[in-house]
Amino acid sequence: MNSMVRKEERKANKHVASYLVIGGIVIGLMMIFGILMLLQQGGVFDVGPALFYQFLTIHGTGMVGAAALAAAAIMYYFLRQYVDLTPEIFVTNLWLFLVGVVMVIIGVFSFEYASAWTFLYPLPALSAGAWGTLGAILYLGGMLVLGTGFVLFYIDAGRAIIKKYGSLGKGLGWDILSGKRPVDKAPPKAVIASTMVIIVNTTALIAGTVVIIMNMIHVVNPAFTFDPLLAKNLTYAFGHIFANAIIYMGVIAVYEILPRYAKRKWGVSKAFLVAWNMSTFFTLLIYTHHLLMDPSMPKWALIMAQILSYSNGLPVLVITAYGALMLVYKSGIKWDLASGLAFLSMLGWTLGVVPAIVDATIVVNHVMHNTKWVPGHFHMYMGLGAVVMLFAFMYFLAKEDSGIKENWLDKFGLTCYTISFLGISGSFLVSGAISTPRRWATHIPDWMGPAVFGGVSGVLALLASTIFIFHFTRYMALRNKMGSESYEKKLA
Amino acid sequence: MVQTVAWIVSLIFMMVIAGVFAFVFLRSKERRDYEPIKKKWYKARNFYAVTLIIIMLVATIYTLRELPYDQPVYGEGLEPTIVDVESVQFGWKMSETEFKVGEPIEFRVTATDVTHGFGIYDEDMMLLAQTQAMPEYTNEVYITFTEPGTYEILCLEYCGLGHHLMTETIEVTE
Amino acid sequence: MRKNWRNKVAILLSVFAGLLLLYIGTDGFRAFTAESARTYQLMKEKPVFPEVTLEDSNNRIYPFSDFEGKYVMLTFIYTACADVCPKLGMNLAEVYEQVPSEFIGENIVFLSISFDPKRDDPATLDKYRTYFGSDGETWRMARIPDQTELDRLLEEFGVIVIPDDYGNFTHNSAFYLVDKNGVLQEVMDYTKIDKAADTVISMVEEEAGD
Amino acid sequence: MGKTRYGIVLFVLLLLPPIRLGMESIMIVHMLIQLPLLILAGWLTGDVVVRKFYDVWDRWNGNGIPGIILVFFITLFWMFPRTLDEALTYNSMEFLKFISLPFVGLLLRGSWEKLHTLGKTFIYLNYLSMFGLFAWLYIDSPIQICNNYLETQQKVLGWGMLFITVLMILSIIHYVFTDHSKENVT
Repeated sequence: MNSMVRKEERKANKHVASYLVIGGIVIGLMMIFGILMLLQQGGVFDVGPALFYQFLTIHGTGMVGAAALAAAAIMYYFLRQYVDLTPEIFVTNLWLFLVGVVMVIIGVFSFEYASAWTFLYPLPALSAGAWGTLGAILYLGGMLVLGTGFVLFYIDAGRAIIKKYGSLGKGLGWDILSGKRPVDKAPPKAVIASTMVIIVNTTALIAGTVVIIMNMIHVVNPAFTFDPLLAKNLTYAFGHIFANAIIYMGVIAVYEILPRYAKRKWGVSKAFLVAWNMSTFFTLLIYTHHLLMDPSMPKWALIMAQILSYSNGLPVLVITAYGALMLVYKSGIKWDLASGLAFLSMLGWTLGVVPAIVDATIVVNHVMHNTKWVPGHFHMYMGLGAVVMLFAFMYFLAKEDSGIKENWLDKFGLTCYTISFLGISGSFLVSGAISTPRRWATHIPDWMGPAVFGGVSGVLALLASTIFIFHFTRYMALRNKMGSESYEKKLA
Repeated sequence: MVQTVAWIVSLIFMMVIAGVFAFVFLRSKERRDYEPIKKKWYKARNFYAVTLIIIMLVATIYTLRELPYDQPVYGEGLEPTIVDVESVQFGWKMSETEFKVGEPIEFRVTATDVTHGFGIYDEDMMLLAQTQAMPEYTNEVYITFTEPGTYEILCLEYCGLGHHLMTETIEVTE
Repeated sequence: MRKNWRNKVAILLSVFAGLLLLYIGTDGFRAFTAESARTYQLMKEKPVFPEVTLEDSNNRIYPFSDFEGKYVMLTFIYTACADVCPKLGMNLAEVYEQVPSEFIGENIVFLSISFDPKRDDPATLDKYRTYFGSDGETWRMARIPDQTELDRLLEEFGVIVIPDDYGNFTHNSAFYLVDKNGVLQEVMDYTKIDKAADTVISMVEEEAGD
Repeated sequence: MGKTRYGIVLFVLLLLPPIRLGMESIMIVHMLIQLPLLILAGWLTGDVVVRKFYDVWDRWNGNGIPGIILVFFITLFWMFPRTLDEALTYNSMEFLKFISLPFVGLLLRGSWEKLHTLGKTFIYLNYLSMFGLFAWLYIDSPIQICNNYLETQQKVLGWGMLFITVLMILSIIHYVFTDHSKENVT
């Protein structure tokens, strides 16, 4: 019986590791495009606008997709310890992801499709002759295939949680908040976070499906037109939620890693439950802060967008980050790559909240929306937060599963990554503060300095990421070499 | 200027956060019992949460007093100049491009093909105001120039391969 | 695994059958509305304009074959129409403006045909034409007094006209371009003015160049 | 057997010219009442067919997926503005309608119960987004997309579909947030 369980676990770990390797490699590749874009903007070389905007499209799409994929692996790894997930669905999602990515890549590079990852209606159909129907269909179709995989994954997780805990409400601890059950009966943190992600991402993916198919119809037959403002709402509801959910899946790794290293218990409290319910609610609603420069929207919706965006900072600032700090404070924690990266990711996330809240302020948004301030804030909480969580989990898994040793190179990687990503996000924020417009293939000389600085920092970040991914592939190779028997022995 | 204030405020808060993380990191090697720490810092958290909420409330109320969406109240007998702006891939069609200092202007911005962004830049290339230029909708920007000079209109929403070429100049004279 | 091979085959078959259904049902994913299907069908069939007698705003009565040797740019309207027809007329006027004047009347004639012969007598049409700057000569407005002739034309050109209880009609709208021999050449989206003008001009130019 | 009889009666009723033409004269009734009733007729009679050919059925549609895929495509087909339009213009399309939709009901009968929760949910969410999309298409379309129906009828249908979408959203919210822990005790 025990060996059966272990065998299954090994298989699950293999799938999780495949997710992480693919996610990690795609993230690395996308960094290259990011660097190329910054250097182009900095005037170091000139690839021309067509290629630049193709890079822009693939960079955004690829980063969000790959990070979401790897984060889904984290969610799967920890959630399956509590509920019954279907491995076949997990594998199907990976295959659909790969098919989708291939379609997107062909669409972008072979058919020169470049609508940015936001594919704001009616841009896919009206490219001023830059790309054709086929490119748009391949890209949008690829997104649809990718989305289908994720939908299946979340439905399966939702089904499993409902089966074990009764309902998604209970997965979020509603019966505990209402006082029907004591707080020590609360679901584990991985379940709470997963429930939140299931709710918000299923919503996001449905909105995404509608807007993607609608764009496809418009591309095939431009006589069908749609309301562009509604399309914009759906697009951002999809994009904002889906991108944000990455961090909510990734943080599960932090919840699991830090307590083990600090040898302290990070329990579920009522405040914790309140925080996650708030996050669920706010994440669903605050996408409207992307529409603050659309006065055609109802004014109350825009004012609510500012207020809710502020409030959305509270759960992380007061509960999650604070909890992590308490856990580490005077704990005699053992620092290695996994715990170090987990700690760093909390810093990155919290730091990123600040410029995000600043940008969600209507009067500030009026002069900073669609400047590089926006990529500044999300490179901070994505690059220095979400992606770091993924790397932390890679080191954690490698250590758990194979006992592979870390060396000075990995430590160098950590330092290098921290500094370089502060450089990248910092340079974006500076660019935003001097009004550099976002998504411009060329810059005037005044704007070039920060771009070059960001590009060079990007090279360092790529170097560090390569070290991390290299470490993880070493682990993969090692565990493939070990037959299951020798592995059994080692564990015994 | 709003950008400078936003940048400095962000920088201060980010430095405080980084400082707290660094402090905790430096104290992490020591090993103490968790219970007293929990007790002490949970109490501190209440204070911290309340402070944070108050800061946010004040900031919200302060920043929501005047919104760029509202038409300003014009002085007696002062009629705003209405400028129709139409954006197309890849250029701006404006009914007027020459203005006077102190003249209240309302830009009515729309688009005929895809979504663009209408951003007004001053001579130092600082962004003064913006709105989205969307097909089927008209968005308004209210502005009164206080300095003479050459101002620029830049596209602020990605609209295709000529996005970075969508610029136009407007002249403001005394 | 062996046991359910049939099931797997069935999945493939049903996906195939489903896609085939959609493919055939939309003319290869081209036509999702009956209107686009109709246009697609018309372009394939290229029907000939049937022999009908027109009565125009200047009280002239003549057969359609009078236009032989010229291109005819057609639309179908009724003057009491409050929604589409004015738009149709305005857009046609813009196309008219774009066509170089040396072709107008020489190589191409514009014609708005009313499918409401009861109400749209020459006097009504004469008033209606002034709204769009039609001169009544190079851009004529006419009715077809004979209902059977009218029905045949509508049938041939796939124009669907449904009267409602309030004296209005529900109908489909487009620009039609008929060549020198009365053969339908193009059915164009009436909302895409520039595209329609380009098509018309290039056709007429090609003709004039010969 | 009772069900089968109801199914046949329903089908015959729907075929009766006054009922048929009456229903088809209003767009929303045509799509959101006549078509579902045809499916219902097939579903009611489906029991007998499924039982009679149990072996074949089980072999080819063991997990319900092939059946539900067909259901999906055929219903999608009938949501297009064009098919609805052509059912009125061409007798062949009308005939196809009265054959294919009861067939959908029959397939549904023999497939739905066999699907796992995952499959059911996936299909459900698919229809949710489809109804939402078509609602948007019918409401927002500035042009008349059906030649046989007025633009206002089109809009009414769109709002009807939006209503269904909202109901579907509410019911799934209801499902996931109410307690199901007792059902699992087996």
